[in-house]
Formats: sequence, structure tokens, C-alpha cells
Amino acid sequence: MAASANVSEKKKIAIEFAVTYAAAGALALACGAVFIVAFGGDVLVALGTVLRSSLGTWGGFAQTLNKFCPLLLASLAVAFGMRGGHFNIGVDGQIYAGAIGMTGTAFALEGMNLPWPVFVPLGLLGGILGGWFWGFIPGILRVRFQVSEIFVTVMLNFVALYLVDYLANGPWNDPLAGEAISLPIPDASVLPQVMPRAGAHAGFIIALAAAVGMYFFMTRTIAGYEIRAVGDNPRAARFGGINVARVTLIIMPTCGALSGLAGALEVSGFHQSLLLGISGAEGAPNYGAMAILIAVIGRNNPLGVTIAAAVFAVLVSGSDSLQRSIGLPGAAVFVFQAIIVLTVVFVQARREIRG
Amino acid sequence: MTETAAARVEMHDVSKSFGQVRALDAVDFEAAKGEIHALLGENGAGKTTLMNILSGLYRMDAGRIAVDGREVDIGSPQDAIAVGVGMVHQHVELIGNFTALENILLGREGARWKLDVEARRSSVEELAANYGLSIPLDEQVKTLPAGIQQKVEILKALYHGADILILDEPTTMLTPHEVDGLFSILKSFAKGGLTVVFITHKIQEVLDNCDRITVFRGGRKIDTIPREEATREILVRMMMGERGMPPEGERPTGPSAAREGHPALSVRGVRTSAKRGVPLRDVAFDVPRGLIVGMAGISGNGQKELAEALAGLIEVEEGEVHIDGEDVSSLSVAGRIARGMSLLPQDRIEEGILPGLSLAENFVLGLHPHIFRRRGIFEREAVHEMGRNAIAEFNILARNEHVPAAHLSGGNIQKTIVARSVMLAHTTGGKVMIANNPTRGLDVMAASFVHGRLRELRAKGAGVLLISEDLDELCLMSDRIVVIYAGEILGAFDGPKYDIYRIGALMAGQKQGAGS
Amino acid sequence: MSLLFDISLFQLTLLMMAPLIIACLGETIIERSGILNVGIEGIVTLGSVTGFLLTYYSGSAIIGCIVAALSGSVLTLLLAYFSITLRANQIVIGLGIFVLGLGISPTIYRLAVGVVQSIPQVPTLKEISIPILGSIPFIGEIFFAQNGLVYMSYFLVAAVSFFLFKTPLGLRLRACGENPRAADTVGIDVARMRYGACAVGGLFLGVAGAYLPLVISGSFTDNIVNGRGWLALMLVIFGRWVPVWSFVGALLFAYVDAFQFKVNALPQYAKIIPPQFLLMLPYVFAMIVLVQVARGAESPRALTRPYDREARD
Amino acid sequence: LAAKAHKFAVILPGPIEDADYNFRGYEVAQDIKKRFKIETSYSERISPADAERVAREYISSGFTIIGFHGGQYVRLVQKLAPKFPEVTFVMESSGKFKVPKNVWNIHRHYFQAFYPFGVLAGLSTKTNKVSVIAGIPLPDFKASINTISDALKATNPKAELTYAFTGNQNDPVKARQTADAMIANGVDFIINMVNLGVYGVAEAAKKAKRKVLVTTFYTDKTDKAPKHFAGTLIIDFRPPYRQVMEGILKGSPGGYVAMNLGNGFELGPMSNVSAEAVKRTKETYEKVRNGAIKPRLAMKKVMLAK
Ligand SMILES: Nc1ncnc2c1ncn2[C@@H]1O[C@H](COP(=O)(O)OP(=O)(O)OP(=O)(O)O)[C@@H](O)[C@H]1O
Ligand SMILES: Nc1ncnc2c1ncn2[C@@H]1O[C@H](COP(=O)(O)OP(=O)(O)OP(=O)(O)O)[C@@H](O)[C@H]1O
Ligand SMILES: [Mg+2]
Ligand SMILES: [Mg+2]
Repeated sequence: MAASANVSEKKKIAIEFAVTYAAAGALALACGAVFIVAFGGDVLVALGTVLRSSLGTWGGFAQTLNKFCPLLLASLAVAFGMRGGHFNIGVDGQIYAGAIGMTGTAFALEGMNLPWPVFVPLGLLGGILGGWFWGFIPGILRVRFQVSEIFVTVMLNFVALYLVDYLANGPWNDPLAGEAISLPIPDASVLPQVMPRAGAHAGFIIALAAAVGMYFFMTRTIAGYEIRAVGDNPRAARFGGINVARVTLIIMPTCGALSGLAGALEVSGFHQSLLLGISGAEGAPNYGAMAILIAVIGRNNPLGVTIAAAVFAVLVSGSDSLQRSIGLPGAAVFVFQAIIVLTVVFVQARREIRG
Repeated sequence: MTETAAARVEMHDVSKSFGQVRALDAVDFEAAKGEIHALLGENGAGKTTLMNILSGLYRMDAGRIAVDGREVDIGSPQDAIAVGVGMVHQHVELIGNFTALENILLGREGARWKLDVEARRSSVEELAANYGLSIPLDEQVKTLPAGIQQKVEILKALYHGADILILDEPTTMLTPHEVDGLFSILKSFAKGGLTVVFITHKIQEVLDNCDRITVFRGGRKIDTIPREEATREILVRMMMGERGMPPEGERPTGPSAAREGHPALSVRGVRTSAKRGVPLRDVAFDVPRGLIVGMAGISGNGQKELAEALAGLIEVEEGEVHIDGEDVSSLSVAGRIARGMSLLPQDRIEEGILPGLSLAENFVLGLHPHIFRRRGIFEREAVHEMGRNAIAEFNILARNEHVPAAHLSGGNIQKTIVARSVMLAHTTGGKVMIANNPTRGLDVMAASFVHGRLRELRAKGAGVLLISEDLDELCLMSDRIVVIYAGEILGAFDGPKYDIYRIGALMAGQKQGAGS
Repeated sequence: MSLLFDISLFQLTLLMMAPLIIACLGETIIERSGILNVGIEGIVTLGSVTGFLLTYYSGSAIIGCIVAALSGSVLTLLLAYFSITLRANQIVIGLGIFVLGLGISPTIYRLAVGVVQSIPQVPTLKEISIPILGSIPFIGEIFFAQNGLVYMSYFLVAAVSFFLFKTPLGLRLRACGENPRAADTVGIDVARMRYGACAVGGLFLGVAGAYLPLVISGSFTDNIVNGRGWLALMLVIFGRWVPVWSFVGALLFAYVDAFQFKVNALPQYAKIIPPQFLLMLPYVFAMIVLVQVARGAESPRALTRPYDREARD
Repeated sequence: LAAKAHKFAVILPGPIEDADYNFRGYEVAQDIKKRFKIETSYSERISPADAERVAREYISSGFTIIGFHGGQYVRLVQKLAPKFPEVTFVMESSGKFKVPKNVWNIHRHYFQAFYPFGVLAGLSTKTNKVSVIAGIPLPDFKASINTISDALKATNPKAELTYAFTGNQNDPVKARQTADAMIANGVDFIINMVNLGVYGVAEAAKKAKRKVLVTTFYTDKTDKAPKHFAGTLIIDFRPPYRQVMEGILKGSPGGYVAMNLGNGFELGPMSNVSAEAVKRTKETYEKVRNGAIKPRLAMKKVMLAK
């Protein structure tokens, strides 16, 4: 009885969800269209290129998948933290730490002639450890000194950035480039491509697996339950016998590990070297900020986050084509993205207020 | 008080729904100048909702309100204050890191540009002295015990010049002595021409102090009767309808019923640090198996610290805690739970529930290391089934086991944490139950149900430590009563019959009345 | 010793402290009312572009600052509308505003200036030596021979402290950030207080943005804010939502930053320490200090929580 | 002119309104359009993470020549080129090395171009303290600091060279802080290797109590601080790209272009310095250009002349 009631309730929620986002999408498109017209562009041409450049060609689709991979992992990292009551603004730093871990492992094992099925996982593990460590610092500081993880993660972003700057310009620098970029990692540490001609690497599969893994971990394991309990009300969790400090020391490093994996995959699958700008260009919203948006819009739920990350991947990879199709200035593309986020939130909030 | 007395406040045909829930259904209510008017009803009957409408916190869906015969539109607390309505809320609405004085002055600071708390101090002190409400004005409110916080709320309402004063269950946190004090204050208000509306679950208070009584059931008004026509039986029948009186539980038998063997709980010379709240000073007592030991004391005398020290939540500096003969002093909370201890926390919202998690997931908090067959796996079906059973067994008003716990009413949240600790006791062998004010805010029926469950645990041989500020409840339930004062056990009394006055004297710290 | 104490080091400290503390004060006002504004970086960027352009076109830095303040306020009010009226998630909205500010500022600049080979420039603000105080040796040179906005930042620290802790309105504002229902029940209009806080706090954010082109570089460039908005947000936490402590934090941070640049420019150290490690220093230092002094700082309790009178929380 | 209709696109890392590095890249697109009468396009603010996608998009919409404005794209070009043999890729690098057949490599000789500034600084400093400000310690900058130090020592043995990295090429605030610190250390001639950071450096010079001179690069910014700019290293990407275009039109799908003094790098106007300094700097420029002086190439580390 109750179970069937629950099923129909879930259906209702799903419909509600779909209606909200359909309405939000429509309004966002309308606002975006107004914006495009204001810049003297043709709306249909613009939207056509957004879709074509992100989904309509194999190359575009592959690049959207490549974008989806770090976005999803980074958003999972944020969602995981929020579920446990931690606000992780340090995704960028953790991505960099993961990229460093991957690159460092690849260089360290370079001479050993490892086959790729051994080398790639080892490299990714290096990245995961790098990110793990970058998450461990805020975790331990929060447990031992009650220092806000928001503060620490932001500070560590700056530190990680300079660390990459140091490595990419210093010990690992590729002298031919004349830029902040490392030598390429050995071929055997490069993640296999799933669409070699179109250029999609296998990272998105790993990211999807991580989403599924997180879903099961959160809902089907006692550790996941304890994390949710601590995130919901740490005091009550303590009264229920949960060791809050220990759980906290799982949460932040796990966030870091997920982001670190994102960074490692960016190196192993995409750039094949360490460079500044892995997590977004100067003066542009980077993965960290987008990951928080995605996590909240996806309600910190792995499924919701996966969908939201996919939509964002399309949006991000499609929208900068507006520069080329209708001559929007590069920065105006961010305005377009912001308008879409704000209209989605607008519709969602209006419905909730009324509902 | 007669029907012809001038109606100070009238509410007509007031309706209010929250989503699907119809909280009030065309209710009329009317209170006169100079009276103390009691509102009575089960948990969730709509009392708070009605008064929240009057005080501007909720907007009614339909209905009319008149003050002094003139229709008013109350759209915000500001409007309510303007017509003289002041309310002391069920859950205190204070600002934790402001001082008591700042809380009282807030919104009526008496200056435009420069805040001068000192200039107003004397008028607040005078007001406090007039009504016998002694409050440490310069303490941060969050450091004050709940009872004192409630007094701050009352003083705040008075300071804001309310002449229609609404109190929503103000006595749940007060000692009998303070309750008497409060009612004498309220009576003097009424004499001075104020209107007092008073919500409570304690029928005796109603009979002792109020002029008229309005009873609600399921969002409808049943009737308003003058005190002279009311008896306990009549009021309960009005509240419960055809369901009749709650069953009279068996009375305690006294310490003779204690079972053989180690005491269930043995507390030996426990001391805690002042950094953790009220320091405990050499607290020592036993809770034998098969007994309910009541702990009497005015709130804020170390009960909370003791409960937490026993559960392993705060560090014990000296002394030992034994469960069934085993020293558990160095064990974690989880370790003590595994050895049969079950704690029912005092603050259901802050310490009790996981508001965003489902009701079912709330029931298993603490049990979760013990109930699953496969290591590390959270078996959702089992959790849901437990949830369904608990909702039925403990009579919890909730749509199903999937709703977030936050959506439950206060009373039902209380039932949820009672259910959890009882289930925990059953799961882990149930050696010791520490119940901190388990029936706070529950209606008569629900309270009697909780009492039944505690007695059942006793019958099964568990030791129950019942901490309560309600002396009536303690006398009704305990085989033995120990009294705590300023972190120290001042005396112990064996039941089943108790001398309330001697206990009361000890609760106030007067040692000469020490008992057996 | 002269490495750690010299006049130019302290002068530079104050120069760099000012925009941080001005933004931090604005954010403090906003957060004290219960709204978390993570869009600060975007809002500050908007302030710097409008402040610069209006100064350039009008020739008056005062007009520039006023317009920057207003533009900061407008963008913050957009955040307020979403967080207060629509009760949307403040973090999402803040990030949306961040992206919007980051995008709209260079777009405005592009529309106003176009793609040119030589960018517009304004004269930076002059130092004003305060009579008498300015002639005190050492102290005077450091504190009282600065540009007008630095003096304004001293004044604002005092003014905001006074406002928050010594006025009835400040008490009410803090009440809204701690427990809005409690404030509501004594007749305080929570939404109005929060809108007010955003409007006023936004003025500060705009001015902090204008500071950068008007004092530091004389021109607007794309990356001029470069994370300083986030730093101001961190200083609010660092100062535990108390202006004076944030001021100390801003001074410390700016000092370590200036020190680091000084060391960076000295040949004897450049050989030993890679510059990136020096550049990290202020951030690492801030973390260490926070561990030592600001343990368990508590934010306003209602921060990020929308207030809905009829909802149970 | 062309048998085949070419389309040219260039990918830029930053905003084209910077009147600096990215503007110079944007100019290339404009120039090629005018000169070769073919369709051109540009994309600004493209981070390394997005460059591959944008390039593929251009390719799929029929662009035949894709330029990448910046060394960070070097590896990307080498990865993409074999996959799209029908397309010509143009990259900017710091070396001469083996590239796929369809890649044009523009080898930028920053280290040569900065050499004359060592002479200018050596003859203009009064305090004998000269500094270089750069943002990120890129190999090209390290190499350039090395050649500047050689030139400085050769010109004015008493002069001492220092340098600092601000961490960001385009942050005027950090640049200002660094320049202020240098000036406080006694420096009166700053050779500038930050892009938009330069405005912070110029302001620091304006505020200094002593006369401080500054150089710039990429575009001439003398009018922004007429009393403080000493000279400009004009860096213009149009000439090397023209060469590339001509090569392509002649039928070579790949090749090598040395971008050096006289070809893309040029000594701009000098001001606020003595006539002697101007003369000697110009002479040095000529000598470097015609190979009479061969500045040393050391990119890995800053190794100042003893
Ligand atoms: N803020 C709210 N949101 C949703 N529903 C509410 C809210 N407040 C009250 N209700 C609904 O109104 C009904 C009446 O609640 P109310 O608080 O008035 O009961 P009460 O009579 O005060 O009970 P108690 O004695 O436990 O305090 C509840 O059953 C609940 O369904
Ligand atoms: N935020 C909410 N959303 C939905 N329903 C709610 C919410 N808050 C309360 N309710 C509903 O309100 C009812 C109870 O409200 P309320 O807390 O006033 O009850 P109560 O019995 O008066 O509690 P107490 O015993 O503390 O007085 C519940 O049945 C619950 O379904
Ligand atoms: Mg109630
Ligand atoms: Mg209630």
C-alpha cells in the first residue's frame, strides 16, 4: 500500500520536475533570444549553431563528452560534500592537484615500459591521491581546529594554481612551447580514446561510473547513511553514536579525490600534459564555479547532477560558437550563460513559492 | 466572567490550510478584557495556528478579526503589535548570541540613532521586578537554560507593551514553583485589564488558573466553557471526543521491585569540566535493573550534562560509569549503545532528528550498526519496513515513512525520537534507558503512551533514568527519585509515595530537607 | 629588519588593503542580514568597469565612484530579489551573478570602447597629505599621505562598526541574520532589512571595484579584479563578521602580500625561492593565522537561509 | 590569386580589446582578410581546454587554415594535424623542431628582441639598478632576462639587474605592487614583460619620487605615460603570418618561419632617454638583426651575466 503510494508520489515529483525545467528552458531560451537580438544576431542561426557545434557533429559531440567528464566529476565532488554538510569551493584546486598527481606519476614511471592497462590506472590513482590530499587539508583543519572549509578550500585554490605554474614553467616545462605547459606525458599513460577520429576520450565513462558509484554509496551503504546524517544534523548524528570527526575526514578527502580524478582525466585523456588553464581560462567561470551551480541545480543527487552536468556541457561547449555565428563578443557568451541559469532558478523558485 | 463582558478580541470563521492539511476550519474564538483564557487540544489541533494568525505570523485563508469591536487587518506581526497583541511562542524565538537585554529591547530600542542599552536597563529591570521574573540580563541567551529563556520571552512581550498576551505552552520548561509565579503574574495582568490567552496540555493548570476554556479538536472549535463548569473529565472528553480517557497506567512499586545482579547503570563520582556547561560534582547513584529512577531538578542544574556524560557525548574528568557491571567510561557513544544504553535527547529538534532525512531513516539512527545482516550495507527495504511498523506502533501522524522528518509536528517529532530509543533498547538488549524529558509538549494521550513504553522497558528488566522537570510526572512514574541541584545530587527518595515539599525544597537547593 | 619594516612596504600595504576592506565591509553588511553573496567577484568587476568608464567620460573620479557604487548596488539587488523575494538558493544565485558580472563587465567595456590599439586611461587619484597628521614622521607618511579612498576605508571601518553594534538599526540587521523569525515577531520587516543591506552593501562593492582602475592602474583591463572579490569574501570569515577584525585581516594579508612582492624583487632571494612559492605565501599565511586565531568562528545563524514566515525550519 | 578558396581562422586565448597580445592576434585575421581577400574568423577567450573543440568546429565549417595564437597550443596542434591532413595549422612556438607536414611553425625569438633593451637600460639608469617585471616565468621570459643581463653588463658594468614574477601577465594590481617594491629598492629602469600588467607598472613609475623609466612591448603605449615610457618593443604577428599565407598559397602545406628582429619584432619609438642611448640602442638592434651580435639562448633558468 504505502510502497505503491510512494511510487505514484515519485511519478508526481518527476512530472513536476519535468514541467518546471521545461518551463525554465522555454523562458531561458526566450531571454537568450532577446539578448541575441540585442546584439544584432539571428536567433535561429544562433541556436542552430549552439546545437550543431555541441551535438550536431561527431566532433562537437565528442568535445561535449570531453567537457561532460570533468563537469560531472567536479559536480559530484561538490554534491558529495554538500550531502555531508561541507561546502567545497576548492574544486579548482583539487582538479589542479589531481592533474599534478597524474602528470607526476606519469613522469615518474616513464622509464618502466608499463603497458597502458597498467600505466593509465596508476596515473589516475596518482591524480586521485593528489586530489585526496588537497581535500584532506581542509578536512583535518576543520576537525582539529574548527576552521571553515570554505576559507581553506579557497586559499588552497590559489596555492594549487601557483604550484601548477611552478611545475609547468619549471621542472616539467616543455621548452618548445614557450608557455606554462609541461612536456607531454608518455603515450602509454594516455587514456584510450573511444571516438578516435572525433576525439572523445573514455573519461565520460569513468565519470558516469563514479556517479552510479556515488548513488549506491550514498543510499545503500552504512557509511553513506552516516555521511548524510552528519550533513543533515551533525549534533543529532553524534547523539546517534556516529563519529562525526571520522566522517568529516572521509567527506572532504573524497570530494578531493573525485575532483582529482577529474583533473587526472583532463591530463590523461585530453591535454596529455600539465598546463595552466586546465580549469577554465583567466577571467572566465571555471569548473569549480560551474560545479557548484550544477550540484545545486541537480539537488546534490547523483542522477540530477548527471543530467544537469550534461545540459551544462552542451551549454558551455555550444555557447561560445555564438562568437563565430553571430559575432557575440567572447565575454557576452558568459552573460548568455548567466541568463540561462538565472531564468531556470527564477522559474523553479516561482513554482516552489506557489506550490 | 460572563458572555456580556466586553470582547477584547474576536475571531470569526477563521480557516487556514497548509497544503493538504486543513489546520483550522471556520473557527470562532473570542477573549474578553481582563480574563485568562485557556486553549486546550490535542497535538496538532490547531491552537498554535490560530494564535499565530492573531499575532500576524500566519495569514488566514478566510475569516475576520476584530479588536475592541473594530475590524482589523493583521497582515504582519507589526500590525499585531500595533493593536496590542504580543505572543510568547511555543519554540522560543530569541537570538542566541544577543544578551537577554538586547533580545528584550529588540524592535523597541527607544532611540533612533544611538543604541543605548544601558539607558533602558532600569525600565526593564523594574518591569522584571514587578512581575518577579529574575533574569541575568547580560548573559548571552544561548547560554541560558530553557526555562530562563522562556522567561526572557515573557519579559520581552511585556516590555513591548502587549495588552493581549498570548502564551503558547510556556510552562513546559518551568518548575512548579515558577509555574505558580507565572500564574500569579498573569492573574495580576488580568486584574489590570489585560487579556491573557494561554495554551497548555496540563489540565490542572487550566483548572487552577483560567477564567474560561476553549477546546479544539482537529482544526475545529468544540466549545468555550467557563471554568466553573469544567472538570478534568469534561475537558478530556471534549479534547478526545469518543476516544475517551487515556488508560491509567500501573503505579510504581518502589525500590523493592529491583532485580538481582549488577545495577543496570552505576554512576560513580562523576565530575565534568565547566567548559562543558554546568560542571558535575561527584555525581554518584545507581539505577537498578527493573526500576525507573526519576531525576528531579530545575532545568539547568546539570541534567543535560549528566545525560550527555553518561552517553559518552561529553568527557568525564573523574569518576566512572558502569553498565551492567562493566566500566564503559572510556567507550564512545557507539560503544555504549552497543552495550545496551539508549539515550532520548532533551532537545528534539537540535539533538533528536535528522530533519532532511526520511522518517524511516530517522528511526534507525543509532541502530544502524546493529540491524543489518550484510556488513556495511544499508538495507533500504528493511529500513522502510521498520519505518512503517514504527509509524503504526507509535501512532505517529505522518503521511508515510518517506516524508522528511522536518515535516512532522513537534509532538510527532517527539514521538519519533521516543520510538527510536525504545526500538534501540529492544535491539541492543535494553539495559539502560536515559530519557530526558520524554513527554515534553505531548498531549495527554501521547504522554500516557510514552509512559506505557517506559514501564514496559522496566518490566523487561531495564533500568530507566527518567529526567524530568515535571514533578507530577516523576511521582507518577518513579520507583525512586534523586534530586540534582547545581551539578550535585542532593538527595534520594524511595517511592512509591513521595513528599513533594521535601523534594521541592531540595530542588531549590535547601539541603536541610535531605531525604532517606 | 629593513626587509620587514620600511615605509614603502607599509604604504603599499595600506594601498592594497583599501579595496579589500571596502568590499569586505559591504559583504559584512550583507551577510549580517542573513544573505550570503558569493557573487561578490562579479559585482566588484562591474564596479570597476562602470567606475572607470564614467570617470573617463565625465573627467571626475567622484562621479565615477558614485556610478560604480550604484551599479554595484543594482547588481546586488538582483541577488536580493532572487534570494529574498524568490527565496532561491543563495549560492546558485550568487554564482549566477558572478558569471553575469564577469561577462557583462567586459561586454560593457567592449560596447563603450570597442577594439582599439590604444586603450583609454584616466589619471589615478592623487595622494592627499593630511595637515599636521601627515607630517608626523613615519606614521604620518604611512597612514596620512594616501589617496582619498584609503581615508574613506578607515572611516568606513569605524562607521560600519558603529552602525552594526551601536545603532538600533544595526541591532535589527544582526537580528535578521541570526534569527529572522525572532526579528519578525517583534515587528521588524525582515525582507526590507535584507533588501536594505544588499542595496547598501552593494554600494561598497561597487566602490571597491572602482578603486582598482582609479587608484592602481588608471585603466580597466579584463582581469583587473583577479580573485580579489573572493579574497574579500574570505576576509569576512577571517574577521568573524566583525569589521575591525576584518580590517586587521586585510592589513595582515596586504602586508604579507606586499612583503612577498618585495622579497620577490630582491635578487638574493630570487635565486633560492621560486617566485611561485613566494606568491603562495599570503594564502598559506592566512590559513595558518586562521587556524591560530579564528577557530570555530560562527557565521550569522540564518546565513543562506531564506526566510519564509509560514514555513517551519 | 588562389586556386583553392582558403578560409583562415585564429584562436586567441584572451579578449581582443586588450590593445595588446590578443589584439595583435586579432589584427592578423583582419590583415589576412584585407590582403589575401579570403574569409577570416577569430575566436577570443579560448582556454586550452576549449581550443580543440573550437578548432574542430572551424574545420567542420570549412576553414582550411587554423592559427593558434600562443605556445600553449603547440601540443594540441601536433595532436590534431595528423588527423586533418587537408587542413593547415599554424602554431607559434619557441623553437625549431619537427612538426607534422601540414603545420607551419612560427618560431618567436623573444630572447633576441629584448637584447637591445639591456643597452637602453644600461645607458639610462641613474641608480644603476635595472629590473625586469614579468608575470609567469615562461621560458621565453627567462631567456630574455638572460640576454638583457648580457647586454646590460656589456654596456654598463656597474648596473645591477634584478627581476620578479608577479604570477599573472594581465593583473595590473600585482604588477603595481611588484613595481612599487622594486622602486623602493632603488630601481629606476624597469623592463616590462607583463601584458596588461603594464598599466600598474606605469602608475608605479608615475607615483615614484625619483624619475623611473619603463619599457613596454606588443603595442606602443607611450601616450599612456609620456614622461615615463622609455621604449617599446613592437611585436606584430602580421609579417610572419603573411609569410605563412604566401607559403601556403605557393603550395607548401607546412613550413617554418623565424619571427625575429625585422620580421615581427621591431624597435619602437624611444623617449625620455638621452640621444646617445637612442643611438646606441638602435645600433645594437641593427647588429642583432644582421647577426653581428648573437644573444645567447638559455631558456631553462635565469642565469644573469656575472
Ligand atoms: N507552518 C506550518 N506548515 C505546515 N503545516 C502547519 C504549519 N503550522 C501548522 N500546521 C498544520 O496545522 C495543524 C495544527 O497545528 P498547530 O500547530 O496549530 O497545532 P497545536 O494545536 O498547536 O498542537 P500542539 O498542541 O502540539 O502545539 C497541524 O496539524 C499542521 O498540520
Ligand atoms: N514545513 C512543513 N511542511 C509541511 N508540513 C508541515 C511543516 N511543518 C509542519 N507541518 C505539518 O504540521 C503538522 C504539525 O504542526 P505543528 O508543529 O504545529 O504540530 P504540533 O503538534 O503543534 O507540535 P507540538 O507538539 O510541538 O506543538 C504536521 O502534521 C506536519 O505534517
Ligand atoms: Mg502548538
Ligand atoms: Mg504546535
